[in-house]
Amino acid sequence: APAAAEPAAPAKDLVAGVAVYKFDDTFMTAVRNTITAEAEGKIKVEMVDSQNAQATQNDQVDLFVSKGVNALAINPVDRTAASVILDKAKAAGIPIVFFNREPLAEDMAKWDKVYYVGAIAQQSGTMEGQILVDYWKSHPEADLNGDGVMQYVMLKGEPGHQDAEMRTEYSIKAITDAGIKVEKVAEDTGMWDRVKGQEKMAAFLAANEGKIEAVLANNDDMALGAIEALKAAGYFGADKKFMPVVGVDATAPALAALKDGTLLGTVLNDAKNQGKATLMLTYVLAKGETPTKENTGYEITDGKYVWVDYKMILLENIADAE
Amino acid sequence: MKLPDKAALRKFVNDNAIFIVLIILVLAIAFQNPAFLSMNNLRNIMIMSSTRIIIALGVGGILITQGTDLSAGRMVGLAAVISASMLQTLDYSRRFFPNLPEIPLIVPILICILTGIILGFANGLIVAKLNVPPFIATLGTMVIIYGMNSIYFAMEPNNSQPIGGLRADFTKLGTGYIGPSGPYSIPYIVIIALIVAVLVWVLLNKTTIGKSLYAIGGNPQAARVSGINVSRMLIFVYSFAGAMYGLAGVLEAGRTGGATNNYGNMYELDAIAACVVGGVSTSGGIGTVPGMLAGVLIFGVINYGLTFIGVNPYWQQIVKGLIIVFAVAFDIAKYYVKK
Amino acid sequence: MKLPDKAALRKFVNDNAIFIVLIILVLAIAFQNPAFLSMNNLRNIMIMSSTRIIIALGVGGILITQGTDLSAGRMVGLAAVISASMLQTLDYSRRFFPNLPEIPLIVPILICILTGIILGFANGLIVAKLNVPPFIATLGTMVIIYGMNSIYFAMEPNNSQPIGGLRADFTKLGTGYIGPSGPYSIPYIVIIALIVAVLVWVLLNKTTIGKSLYAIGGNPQAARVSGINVSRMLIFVYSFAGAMYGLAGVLEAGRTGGATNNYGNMYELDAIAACVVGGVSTSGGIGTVPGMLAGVLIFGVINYGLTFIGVNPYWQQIVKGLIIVFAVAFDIAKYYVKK
Amino acid sequence: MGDENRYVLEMRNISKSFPGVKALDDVTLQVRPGTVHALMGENGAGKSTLMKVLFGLYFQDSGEVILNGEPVKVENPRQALSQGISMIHQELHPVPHRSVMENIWLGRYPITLNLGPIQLVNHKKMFADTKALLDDLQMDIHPETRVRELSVSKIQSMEIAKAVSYNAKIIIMDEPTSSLTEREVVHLFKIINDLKARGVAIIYISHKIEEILQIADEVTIMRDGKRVGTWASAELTNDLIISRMVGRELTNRFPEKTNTPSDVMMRVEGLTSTNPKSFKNVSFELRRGEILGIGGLVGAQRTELVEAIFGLRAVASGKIFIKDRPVHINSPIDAKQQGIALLTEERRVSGIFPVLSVRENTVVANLRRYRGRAGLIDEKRMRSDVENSCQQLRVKTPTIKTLIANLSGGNQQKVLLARWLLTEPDILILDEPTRGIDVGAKYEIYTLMLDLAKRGKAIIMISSEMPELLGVSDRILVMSMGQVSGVLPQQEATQEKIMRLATQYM
Ligand SMILES: Nc1ncnc2c1ncn2[C@@H]1O[C@H](COP(=O)(O)OP(=O)(O)OP(=O)(O)O)[C@@H](O)[C@H]1O
Ligand SMILES: Nc1ncnc2c1ncn2[C@@H]1O[C@H](COP(=O)(O)OP(=O)(O)OP(=O)(O)O)[C@@H](O)[C@H]1O
Ligand SMILES: OC[C@H]1O[C@@H](O)[C@H](O)[C@@H](O)[C@H]1O
Ligand SMILES: [Mg+2]
Ligand SMILES: [Mg+2]
Repeated sequence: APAAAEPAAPAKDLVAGVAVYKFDDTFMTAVRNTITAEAEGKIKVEMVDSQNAQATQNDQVDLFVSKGVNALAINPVDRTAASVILDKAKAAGIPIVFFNREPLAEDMAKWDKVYYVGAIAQQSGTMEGQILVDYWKSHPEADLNGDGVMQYVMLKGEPGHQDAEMRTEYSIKAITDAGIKVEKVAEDTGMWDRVKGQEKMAAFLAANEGKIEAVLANNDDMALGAIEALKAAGYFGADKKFMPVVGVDATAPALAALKDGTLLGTVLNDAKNQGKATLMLTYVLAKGETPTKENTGYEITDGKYVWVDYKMILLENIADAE
Repeated sequence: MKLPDKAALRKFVNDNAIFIVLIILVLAIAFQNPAFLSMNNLRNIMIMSSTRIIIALGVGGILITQGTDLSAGRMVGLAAVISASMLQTLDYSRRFFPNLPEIPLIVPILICILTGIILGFANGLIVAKLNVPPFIATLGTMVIIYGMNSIYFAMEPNNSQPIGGLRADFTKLGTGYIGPSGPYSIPYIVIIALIVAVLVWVLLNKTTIGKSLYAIGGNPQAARVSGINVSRMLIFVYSFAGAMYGLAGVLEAGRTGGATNNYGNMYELDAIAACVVGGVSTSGGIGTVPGMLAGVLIFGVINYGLTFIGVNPYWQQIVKGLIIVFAVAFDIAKYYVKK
Repeated sequence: MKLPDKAALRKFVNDNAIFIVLIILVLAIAFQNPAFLSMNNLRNIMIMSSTRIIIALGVGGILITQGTDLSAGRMVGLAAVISASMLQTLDYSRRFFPNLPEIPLIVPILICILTGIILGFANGLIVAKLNVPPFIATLGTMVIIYGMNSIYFAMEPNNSQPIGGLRADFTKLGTGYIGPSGPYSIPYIVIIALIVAVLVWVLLNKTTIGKSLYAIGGNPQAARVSGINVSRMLIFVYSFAGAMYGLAGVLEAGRTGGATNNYGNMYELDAIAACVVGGVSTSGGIGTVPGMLAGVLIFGVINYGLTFIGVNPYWQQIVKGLIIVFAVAFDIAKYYVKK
Repeated sequence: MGDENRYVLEMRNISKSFPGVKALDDVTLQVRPGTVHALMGENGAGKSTLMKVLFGLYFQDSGEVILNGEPVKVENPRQALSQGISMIHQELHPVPHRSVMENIWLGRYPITLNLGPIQLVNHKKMFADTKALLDDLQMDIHPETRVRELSVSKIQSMEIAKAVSYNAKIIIMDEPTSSLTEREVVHLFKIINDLKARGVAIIYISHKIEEILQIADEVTIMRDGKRVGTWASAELTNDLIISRMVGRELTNRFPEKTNTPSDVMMRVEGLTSTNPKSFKNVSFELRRGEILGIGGLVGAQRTELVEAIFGLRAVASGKIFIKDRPVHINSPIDAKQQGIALLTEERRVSGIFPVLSVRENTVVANLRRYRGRAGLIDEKRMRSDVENSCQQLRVKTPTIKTLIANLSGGNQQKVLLARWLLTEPDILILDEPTRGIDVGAKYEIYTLMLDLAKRGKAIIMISSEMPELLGVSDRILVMSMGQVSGVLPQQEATQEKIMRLATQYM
């Protein structure tokens, strides 16, 4: 450890306060791991867990302000709450980078020292839908009842969660935009949770024997849960009974499932680049400089935004996710 | 003449154990990082504790009657969403009620408090009239209230998007203060919390209701044979707590500048824990307002302090757990000397 | 000769209220969608209830002694992570222990159960020896265990990624069954749950330990005077519960084919609720194994059934809450007939 | 009797059944103002139930209640109190963590400011009123003491003061003297006479016949839920009452003493409590086959002494020898291993398991004995044991599966006694063993004690009932302010001597 501390020495006085909406979040964990790793030798990162409570996060921002950190990197619990946090930062003159959950345009406009790093939430949904579109077009047999309509079930994440709402809406939009009619057989919330995904799916299957033609999950954990339920109902077994299941995140277990052919596809929520971009902007701002493509390595749109694209992941390009 | 002194000291320690714990905690953290002892940090801890204090005071009264209230957090969330939905700036892009004119701040506040009272009243009825154990009664209403909140939150045009763009006067309520800006200014919410604390203190110690509540908690049968209207008292205490949650919810939305249906989730656990750490007996009949305040502050100091001295979040959990257990063990010890 | 019949009927209803509720519930759902009455659904409900049953049986014994255990869920999570981390296929890309050879299934299972026992033992010590109220004691260990689990889960090379690629023999444990595949096959976990239920039934009803536990819950002071070793009994019941959680955690990982440090979060609430719905008294001394099973199944039927008939998730919450409250109100009514 | 108004209270043809019992069967009770109306009967006869109906705690299946000539329907205690009925309950109901004055004025605190629902309590007045009340009744209890710090007897006194403070027209006293010592009883009677003078009617339940004959104007006797009859107490004698209660003759109150103390079983030397206010330097011997009575006033620390011997309370110094071996007893577990059993004084606090059945309550101190094959409980043996003890002590219960909470006070006490007898102790310590027990049952208990003594067991009996102390003890150890003030052989013992010793260190 002492050795690791050495390179940090030159900028040891620089401190960034980083708040992550919730540590128990597969994807955000990947992001924060990258942030910590990238910070090595650049800036001291103090990272806190906002435990999915906006109030807690505000308290943590107060704390960072009172400690006089050089820059803030905030992953809001509630994107609209960014405005108050921003006021706090502005009042204290501490530059701030929001990441993964996008504040409203009007809030972003409030100050010039506020930035956003993240993916375009809709994208993940659109790509999820796209995967099914491609599969549906190339596999006529997927239309089990041959009615030309895709009977699907939807496993939503936590109700009200931006990603949950966006992915639910835009995945279906992508399918209908491609001219495919859809019929929702069932929809329920699995709270991003693998166990719940599995139990909900078991009920869906029992209630709609043979009616289901596709499974959309707002994230991989739930998709994998659904796959377990499908296995229990005789899918993916010897008799090659198949069900297209799609998720989002491209987590390690998801990629494994992709390999053994149970998961049709997922969407890479690019943790590495979200994390790296967040850290770079924070670092540059902490040093009192203005972020540019040169000093951060990322394209800065409208002088405030760094967009990290989602990536469709199928068996072919699985390497991109590993 | 040593002995009396010793005895006196022991008595003092016993009677103030929990406050001593609080002080030791502060000193321990200051020892790690002296900067902790700043007006600013005190202020921050007070701010983060204020809504929790209000909630704890609500649930505290219930605990005293041998009850409990798991629905507290969800009521806070409902109030946060309702108030936020009615107090958005007119020019905000995604208003919850697009055509709602600017209404006086007090209206939504009263609506939220009233909602809290009605829901608390329901809790009280279920406990007092249907004799459902408080744990289950409020577990039931907890999920019901969350369901209602989610349905409200999902209404068009909002459909489940976080509610933002809150009016300045509203956010001021949560973030504003009197006195010159800076560490010595006094935030409104802190003032509100303290006023509530005083009121509850009076209620519990100076009114017939308060005494009846202690009696019910200390020995329900005794209360009954003494002609106390136990049902009415229970319904009152749950309704009163509801009012507290309603108020807390409004402030929570005000100070964060937004609201979602997930607000307040699990706050009841913190509140109950704070009360018990503050010496409220889980078996009823015992509990004081200063104790409850101390309990909330202990959690505040732990959460804020450990982060302040930069303890890794996971280790924070461990340290926090250890502190809770041993603080209470220390406080409780007094009851268990074999006479 | 009407009266005796009536009386007999009332007695029957009183003694079996909770089972009647269960049946009514099933019929109500079947009324919405007759297909609900299928062997397959019963089987699914049994499967999703089995780990919950094991947890409920653990916490149930504690409730009987006037205790509670908030750390249950986190212990389940810890066991899930530990077992998963040791039972990954050798060729899996991101193994938790890259160089760990294939070890016999039983080893991690025993390790998890043992871990549960040790942590439960700690709970018992804190409650029995430090006299910390169970609510706070187990709240403390709850956060401590979560912290430990998170630290373990964050170890290199895993750093907090979900643990997958579990061995076939392990997932079989959670998803396998005896008999020809199809609705009439009997899943292992269901068998395990039922075996545990029988064991706990024997423990509570046919052993001196069981009798002592009821006595402690019925009147701790009298139990002490009667020469029951209260501390030892408490330590035992918490340790035993720990073993249950450990087992449940293993099965949970096995049946879902993965694990994260968030597994088991809040399971204690469901388990305690199930017990209370099943007639376990929140003030101790009262509770039966069949009751606990009924309690868990009621929740199972509600959760599964409402999804089965496709009730909107938000409304599910509301319906669920109402059912819980009124089920218990109906069950409890017997104690409160105006004497 | 034509003129109804001669009665302040009439309960007409009251019947009440509980699962498995007809507690009240067509009972009629007529009470005149300004009189003491005693209600007598064996344990489980229905006395408390009848009073609970009157006080609105139970609701009768049939029959009517008539107050001052008006039929009334008392739905709950609140109505009873507002109708001018107050009650001292057999099972005391204090709020332990609150002060004496708050307990007394519970539900009717004096008020300074009345804002409708919110009313500010007038502490000054409450304190003054309490002080006045307690002074007036000559009870030395401080209004602000927390009740959990009071002795049972003080608590009972407090409950008496409370019942009086309602200025009720009818005061029900359900075994008010069960925890009082002689002196306090005398004092209570003074209070009762004052109340009578003020025209208050008192319904007085007790198993102490001397008291009844002394204080009562009329006596209604019940048996098995039925009214046997009502008589002017002048017409009654000890034996008459007993025979009408029990339904058979019961010539003498104490069985013949045929036990003979032999060698020393237990020796206590200089036992001193860690609590300076408690027992000091207590020494005594207890012999096989001996019944050692312990007398003294309440506060004499007798209970603390025996609780300490049983390992429930801390001891600062002193030794205990059993069969000449020094023993260290730190918990009831140790005590049981040494063959000691203790029937505690406070039935509800440290005795019964209210939510458990009579069976569980009987075997709980003795579970090991039923560990059968494979460590499992030997149900058969358990049942037969329980049924035997219940018969032996004539416990009145529908079945052994009935909750003990549903038994009458006296029957609960019998179950506790059965519990300890089952442990077959060498040394049996009984703290107020016959509290709330009817004459018939008392006789049986005495006989039982003597049998045990004859079988070489040693027995210690704390009692506040002089006749009992004198009637069954071989020697009487008297305590005063925590110290042994003397030991009297039965032959020499008299009430006067005991009283003198009891007050020796005051
Ligand atoms: N709540 C109850 N449930 C069932 N049975 C009851 C209940 N209360 C009293 N009983 C039964 O009614 C009968 C009368 O009880 P009660 O308490 O009136 O007797 P008692 O005359 O007061 O006896 P004691 O002198 O021992 O107090 C007893 O057999 C008792 O078991
Ligand atoms: N300061 C106290 N705090 C708590 N309990 C007390 C206190 N003093 C006495 N008691 C309890 O009150 C009961 C009677 O008190 P004490 O022992 O002084 O009287 P006693 O001599 O035992 O007379 P008796 O046994 O006839 O009541 C006992 O159970 C004792 O434990
Ligand atoms: O907020 C929690 C969610 O965040 C999403 O971005 C992620 O894709 C989900 O897997 C879940 O973690
Ligand atoms: Mg009685
Ligand atoms: Mg005593």
